[in-house]
Amino acid sequence: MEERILLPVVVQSAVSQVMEIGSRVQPFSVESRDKAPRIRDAQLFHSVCPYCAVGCSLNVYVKDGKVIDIEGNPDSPINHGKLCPKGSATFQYTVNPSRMRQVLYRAPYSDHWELKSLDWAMEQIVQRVKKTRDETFVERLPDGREVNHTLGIACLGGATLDIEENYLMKKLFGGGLGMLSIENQARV
Amino acid sequence: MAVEPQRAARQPGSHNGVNPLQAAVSSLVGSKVPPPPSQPAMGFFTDTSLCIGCKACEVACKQWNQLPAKDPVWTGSSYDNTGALGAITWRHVQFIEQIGDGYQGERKGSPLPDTKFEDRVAEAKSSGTIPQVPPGTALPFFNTDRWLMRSDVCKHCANAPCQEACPTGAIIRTEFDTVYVQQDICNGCSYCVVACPFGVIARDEAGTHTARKCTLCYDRMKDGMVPACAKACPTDSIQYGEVDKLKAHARERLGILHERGVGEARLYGVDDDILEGGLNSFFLLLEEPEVYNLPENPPRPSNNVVPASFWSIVAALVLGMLGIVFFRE
Amino acid sequence: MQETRLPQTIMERLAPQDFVERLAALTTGYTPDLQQELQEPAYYDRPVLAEPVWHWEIIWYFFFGGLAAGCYIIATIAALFGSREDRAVVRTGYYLSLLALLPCPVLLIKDLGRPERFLHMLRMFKVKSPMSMGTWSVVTFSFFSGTTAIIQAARDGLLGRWWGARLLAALPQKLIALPGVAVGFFLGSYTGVLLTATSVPLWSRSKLLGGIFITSAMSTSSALISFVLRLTNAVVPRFIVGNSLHKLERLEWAAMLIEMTGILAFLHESGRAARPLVGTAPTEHGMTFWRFCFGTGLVLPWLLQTLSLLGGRGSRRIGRGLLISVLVLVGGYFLRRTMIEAGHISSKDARTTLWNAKR
Amino acid sequence: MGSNMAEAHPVAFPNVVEAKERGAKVIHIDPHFSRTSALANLYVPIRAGSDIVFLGAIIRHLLENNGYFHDYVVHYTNAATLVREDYRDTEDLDGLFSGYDPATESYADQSSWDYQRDADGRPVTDPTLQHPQCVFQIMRRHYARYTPEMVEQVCGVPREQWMQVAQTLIENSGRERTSALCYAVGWTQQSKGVQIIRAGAIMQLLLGNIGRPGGGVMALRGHASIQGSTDVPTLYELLSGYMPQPSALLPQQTLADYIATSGQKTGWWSNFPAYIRSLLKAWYGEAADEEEGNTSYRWLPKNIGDHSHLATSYEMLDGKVRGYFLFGQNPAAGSTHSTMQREALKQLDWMVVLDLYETESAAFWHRGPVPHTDAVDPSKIKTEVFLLPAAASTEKEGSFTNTQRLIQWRDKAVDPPGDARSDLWFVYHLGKRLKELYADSKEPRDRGLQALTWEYELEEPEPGSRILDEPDAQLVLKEINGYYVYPQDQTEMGTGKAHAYTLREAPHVPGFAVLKADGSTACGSWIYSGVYPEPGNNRAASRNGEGYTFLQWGYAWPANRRILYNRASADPQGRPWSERKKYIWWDEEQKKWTGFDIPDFPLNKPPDYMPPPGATGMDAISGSDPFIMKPDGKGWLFVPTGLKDGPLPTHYEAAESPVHNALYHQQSNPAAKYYRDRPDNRLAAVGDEHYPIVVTTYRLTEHHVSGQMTRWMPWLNALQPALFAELSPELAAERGIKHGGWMVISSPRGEIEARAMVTRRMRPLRIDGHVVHQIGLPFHWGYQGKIKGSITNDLTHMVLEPNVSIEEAKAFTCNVRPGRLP
Repeated sequence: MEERILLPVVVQSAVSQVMEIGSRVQPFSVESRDKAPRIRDAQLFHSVCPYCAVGCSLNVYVKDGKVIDIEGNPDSPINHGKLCPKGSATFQYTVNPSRMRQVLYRAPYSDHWELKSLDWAMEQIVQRVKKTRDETFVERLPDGREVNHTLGIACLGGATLDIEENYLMKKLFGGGLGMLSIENQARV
Repeated sequence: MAVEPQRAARQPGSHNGVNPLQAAVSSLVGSKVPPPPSQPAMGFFTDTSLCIGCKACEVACKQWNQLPAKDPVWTGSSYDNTGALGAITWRHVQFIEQIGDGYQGERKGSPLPDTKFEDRVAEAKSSGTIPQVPPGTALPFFNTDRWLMRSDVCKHCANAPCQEACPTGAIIRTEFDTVYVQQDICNGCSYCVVACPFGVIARDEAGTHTARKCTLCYDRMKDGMVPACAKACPTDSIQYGEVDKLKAHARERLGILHERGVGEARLYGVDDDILEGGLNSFFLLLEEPEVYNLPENPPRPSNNVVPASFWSIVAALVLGMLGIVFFRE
Repeated sequence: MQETRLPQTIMERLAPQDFVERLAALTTGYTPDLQQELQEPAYYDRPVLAEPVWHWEIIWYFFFGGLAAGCYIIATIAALFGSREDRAVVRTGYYLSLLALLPCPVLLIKDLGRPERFLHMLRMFKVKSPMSMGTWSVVTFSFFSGTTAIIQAARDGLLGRWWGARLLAALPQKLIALPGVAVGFFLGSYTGVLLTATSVPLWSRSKLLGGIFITSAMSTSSALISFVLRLTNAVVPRFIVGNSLHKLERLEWAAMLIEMTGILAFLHESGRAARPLVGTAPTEHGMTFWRFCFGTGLVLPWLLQTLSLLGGRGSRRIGRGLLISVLVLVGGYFLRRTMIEAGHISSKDARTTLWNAKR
Repeated sequence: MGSNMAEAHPVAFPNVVEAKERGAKVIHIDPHFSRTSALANLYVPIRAGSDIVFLGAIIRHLLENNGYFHDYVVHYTNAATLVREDYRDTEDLDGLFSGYDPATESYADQSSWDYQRDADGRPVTDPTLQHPQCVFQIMRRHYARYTPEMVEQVCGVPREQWMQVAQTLIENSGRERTSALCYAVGWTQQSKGVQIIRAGAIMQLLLGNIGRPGGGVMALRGHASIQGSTDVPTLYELLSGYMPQPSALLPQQTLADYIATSGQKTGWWSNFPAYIRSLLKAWYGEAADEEEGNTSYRWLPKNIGDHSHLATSYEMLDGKVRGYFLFGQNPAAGSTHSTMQREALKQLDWMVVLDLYETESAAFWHRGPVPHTDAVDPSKIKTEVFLLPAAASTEKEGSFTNTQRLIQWRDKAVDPPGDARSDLWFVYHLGKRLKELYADSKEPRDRGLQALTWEYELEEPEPGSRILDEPDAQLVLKEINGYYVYPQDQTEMGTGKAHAYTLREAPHVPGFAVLKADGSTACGSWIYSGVYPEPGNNRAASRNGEGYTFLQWGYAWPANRRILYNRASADPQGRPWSERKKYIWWDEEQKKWTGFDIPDFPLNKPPDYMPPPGATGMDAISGSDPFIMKPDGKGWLFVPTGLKDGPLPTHYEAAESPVHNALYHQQSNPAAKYYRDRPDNRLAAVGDEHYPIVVTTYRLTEHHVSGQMTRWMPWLNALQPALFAELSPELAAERGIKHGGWMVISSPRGEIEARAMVTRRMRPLRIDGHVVHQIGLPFHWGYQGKIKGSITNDLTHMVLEPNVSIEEAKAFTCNVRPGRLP
């Protein structure tokens, strides 16, 4: 560069000296000095990723009853703390403004949702189930074969249901009510 | 002469940091505290030969740093809808399709054999020898198709132009020798934005109005935790650790790939030539840097200060002389 | 797939070559070649650099900053070396300098993302960072410009006749002005250095911007001063005595000459990187640059100036004088404007950025 | 093959990458070049739906060139077993097996597929493999026409490339080496899905890659607990632990009949009675003892046909189904032929939806597919909809079973928001209210519900939770694990009845080995028995990731085994096939099986054990028969019973195909369910020029199925914002479609619009001389959520695989044109 040719060495070193002024110290702010990860003293819960079937272990960090961070569990022989984009986004899946918090009800032919209480909804649903079951229950086929079932109610579960939930569904709907079409995503 | 003496005049004071003016000011502008004891330099090694383009790094980064999402826009640039790094995007996965023979024509310098797929099949037909499927990362015989993927990130340059440019001292080198923007200090002058040769740092116009970029999860590092992206990366394409060890590992990895016949593999930012000090966050590439939008050897902006000043001084002198000449009878 | 995302700029570069295009090719020594540039690897032509966030505030700041510095320098030179009759120049110069300086801090602060943190600028004194040095120079220059102007005012009796005013008038204006000039030169040139110390190819490839800006500062300032002098002279007869105007015009003429040479050298050194400034593609600023900056902003006034200078000492044609000054000022403004705006384009041109980084 | 592992299972794929780095060769065979292909050593583009030809040719290659693992095949598979003389192969019947009944479009009589048996009903074998009726020879004849030329012609794969795959597999199998085969819905979602998987399994058996480390056929399942919902099933044809749902179509009117028709006399399934009795006991408690369990058995509903989700949706369309429960499921966008699905929902009286968000299915009555999302008229839709907010996986405790049968427990981190509740809460309280409602009924039909044991309250509400009536998931798990109903000292019936334990106080059973057929044990799912062997020891929650097989991390059913049939990792004499591949072996000193895993074999049965004539149960399984779930203890190359579409995998074209079946007259799977009578289910004719293009669908890493769990999340939406179709530059040029522009994809069922991703990753194939184009479609979009897009399933049809009633979404035909939908 030009000045290299024009300036004697002394000047050059002087120049580079001057250039360094103000660049030698790192002006930390107090905030930077005291930085800390937000999960430093959070509560830890072990969970499993709700997406695909690989079964990655999740560490869920909670502070003041709120989930503040979800990441992979490094101890897991399955994912060693790693996650895919969906798993990494589990936080936004659970902590999301678009999530429903109340029961919505749509009456026949209505063009809008109505807010309802959970208890009201449960009572209504129970009534519907009994009515439909009693109307559609078949004990024997015309030819006398015993079937004890109803085809009037069907159930379709996602495959993000827990084992325990699946078990109770099959037990109640099948063993209790005689429903046959109790299905899940495995078929889809 | 117009500039130098003034700088000289400031030198002693500012040098040992007891410049009264500075002292007065720092009381005004939030004081500086002594840096924490320095630690081994930490950084990223992003090995693109292992990347599966899952973008976990992008999301893990946003999750940990609680960054807002960019507007969903479909770009058609292969699977890259993120586009570029920015104030709220600190990891960015690129997708480069080098598929089929047509691709050959589009640009020169391709490492791929230029025989057509059909030709290779025909050749095997005639010779009757079915080639082995190569082990490891090497390209298979019949299809040289490549879908290159790379997770881009702040390079945490050893000589960081953004940090050199920063007038407020908001951008510092942390005790881990990473480049960090102190959000409580930055006033959004945006000089760093034009200084960065990689287009990494940007001013968050929608949010903080300060300059933001990858912090290498400074807060996590303080507790010895791995940065979010490196932790999430399924295939360890993103590796985090002490820069020296990582660089040694990178060279080793390059050797292995070359042995396996991946001749086009190369390192970027490992040795010191880029910005006269190398990068603390460096890459293993499978193509020329330009293919990944990486400048081969970007000029270091602060190097321009001296020559530019020199010409300013020359101009000043000449004009000054002329002025004197003209004004004295 | 690359064809589909080909940037307009490159397309347009093949547009029929008009005069300006030829001028661009000539000055930069680079004729765009679509095929050749297409061969260069790039990533969907996505910018390598982030786009600058600087807009009109900075343009005007650069303009006024230059004037403030230039006027101060000229005034001081006139004070130190000029004859008694050049006092008008001194007086006008110092007043204008302060006047031009006033908007600068406002523009600078407005441009910040967090204006309330303006003072953080003074947290550091960093020679490597032109932004830091520049801020300090603005601060210190305001001090000099301020004091000198006040002293001037006191001497002109604008502050009345009380003891304070007399005291001020007694202060050694020339002595204070000496370091002031130094800072002045710095203020007038650092803006160019600041642009040079970036990664934007247009700004950084040649190292001459600082020189060009300080030169332009001088030309515009002498234009401004002579403009004001002429007007006042028209109002207050015999306001200027002797050939102050003539001195200014010669300085202006010389400055413009250097400026033109500088710009041509700049374009030549920048080569391909200068396309956004001089090219004719819709995104490029060539038309504006050549018309308003180089053409009517430099060449034309310089020719006129040459004429009037040949026409003998202190031309009496007020009209032409005023016109020249206006042209020069406008030219100086457009120099900074096109330079900043073309910088935006330059930052978006991935292929040129990558080319610029090859050594 | 049939899997886009890197994109659909990104965190399992690193194992592949690591293996590759260690020298393993990764081969990806798929219609579209995906992120999986990008990391593979060899990518082989193949025409969707032609898998069996590709695999069949490999099988033929192995058989004809002694490429198979001889010792393994002879001893561990049924290659040597003789099949009945009256068996007729597809070779004889041009694409059909014996026993086909055109009237019912099914193999009504499968008796001819059975083994030749001796006096005691034991299969007859010929270890020399020479007998013309032995499975080995039958296979040779069956696969004779699956030649490399056929691969080239049908799959569009150059034979040299196919040969590369075959050679690599052979070189990588035997005593010292193994190859693993991964598949996913790329195989299952075809009208012959089960047979494709069978072909893969046959290949692996011939190569000796089953039951050994580094081998296996790995089903990469798609959802967090889809394995669990199959083991502890919410499926119409299964009770828990893969016991069939009783059917009125079979002689199963009594428990005895049911056991006779469903159990096995020999092999592990001889324990069937213990498992079904324990299940009935778990469900109906005391009442399950009436007439040896038969009373409660009769309460179980009996199948009278196909009641699968898809078949049921037609029932729904016909108004036969009145009420519908949707637990986090989204048929309106996620199920095949979703246009019909939405119509079906309109015929319901009432529907209950539990989800985190208002999904397409919940909103079907007021919103429709893009671009005209408001074109739906609610005033014409009667369906009453209850939309209940559900808890997320972090807001409830419970267990998931992943794709490797690993049961993992989740803690509850926080309460669900507002009125959101766990599905467990919903089902439990629904049951509680129903039992109250039916409490006084005298109807016999209601006895089952009345008898149902239903006590799952928490002893005391969990600290810090505002939900006080949440059921105790651990208690449910205990019931699934099983417990002793009576004190141990008085298990004999009668005496102990007085003090039967309650679920909470009952002692856990340690595992399914102790389950009894006398009503003294209760167990909700025998294969899960052992997951919760004693109080305070929920092994699903164990979190110790140490060791070679990680036996202390979670719990893998059955009995925490990590590799099934692992007896096959040792040779017939019980020695490891090789030091390098040792896993389970016979310890002569201790006289027991030992190794790195839980042996999948009777611990003390020596390798040289030979069953005495007439032996039953496990005694009938010799010491060198690893496949103990099979009555003959062999790996089945040939399936004598249990499949609805043939004993050997046979290539049929997809229901919709651009070409005729080059191997047989029989065009497509003769036993598949076509619903030809359904006007809405129009199929494109073979080679229909209106629909000449093959479509295959797939997942992207960035979204999950119909998007109900991802399209509400800005972080993910930004990564893949819109539905796009991937097509080759050649096809794009042919149709004038511009990259990045819009295009319309049409099938006989409907039309959708998508952005055009013109890419060389899609490659036109030469099939039988002429060019066949394929396009790829992700299917994550719908009309709800933060980003919207056309529903890919509006294109797919309702042709169901005969064995498992899964649709064919991975290979059908369409047409494309530039532009958008009007």
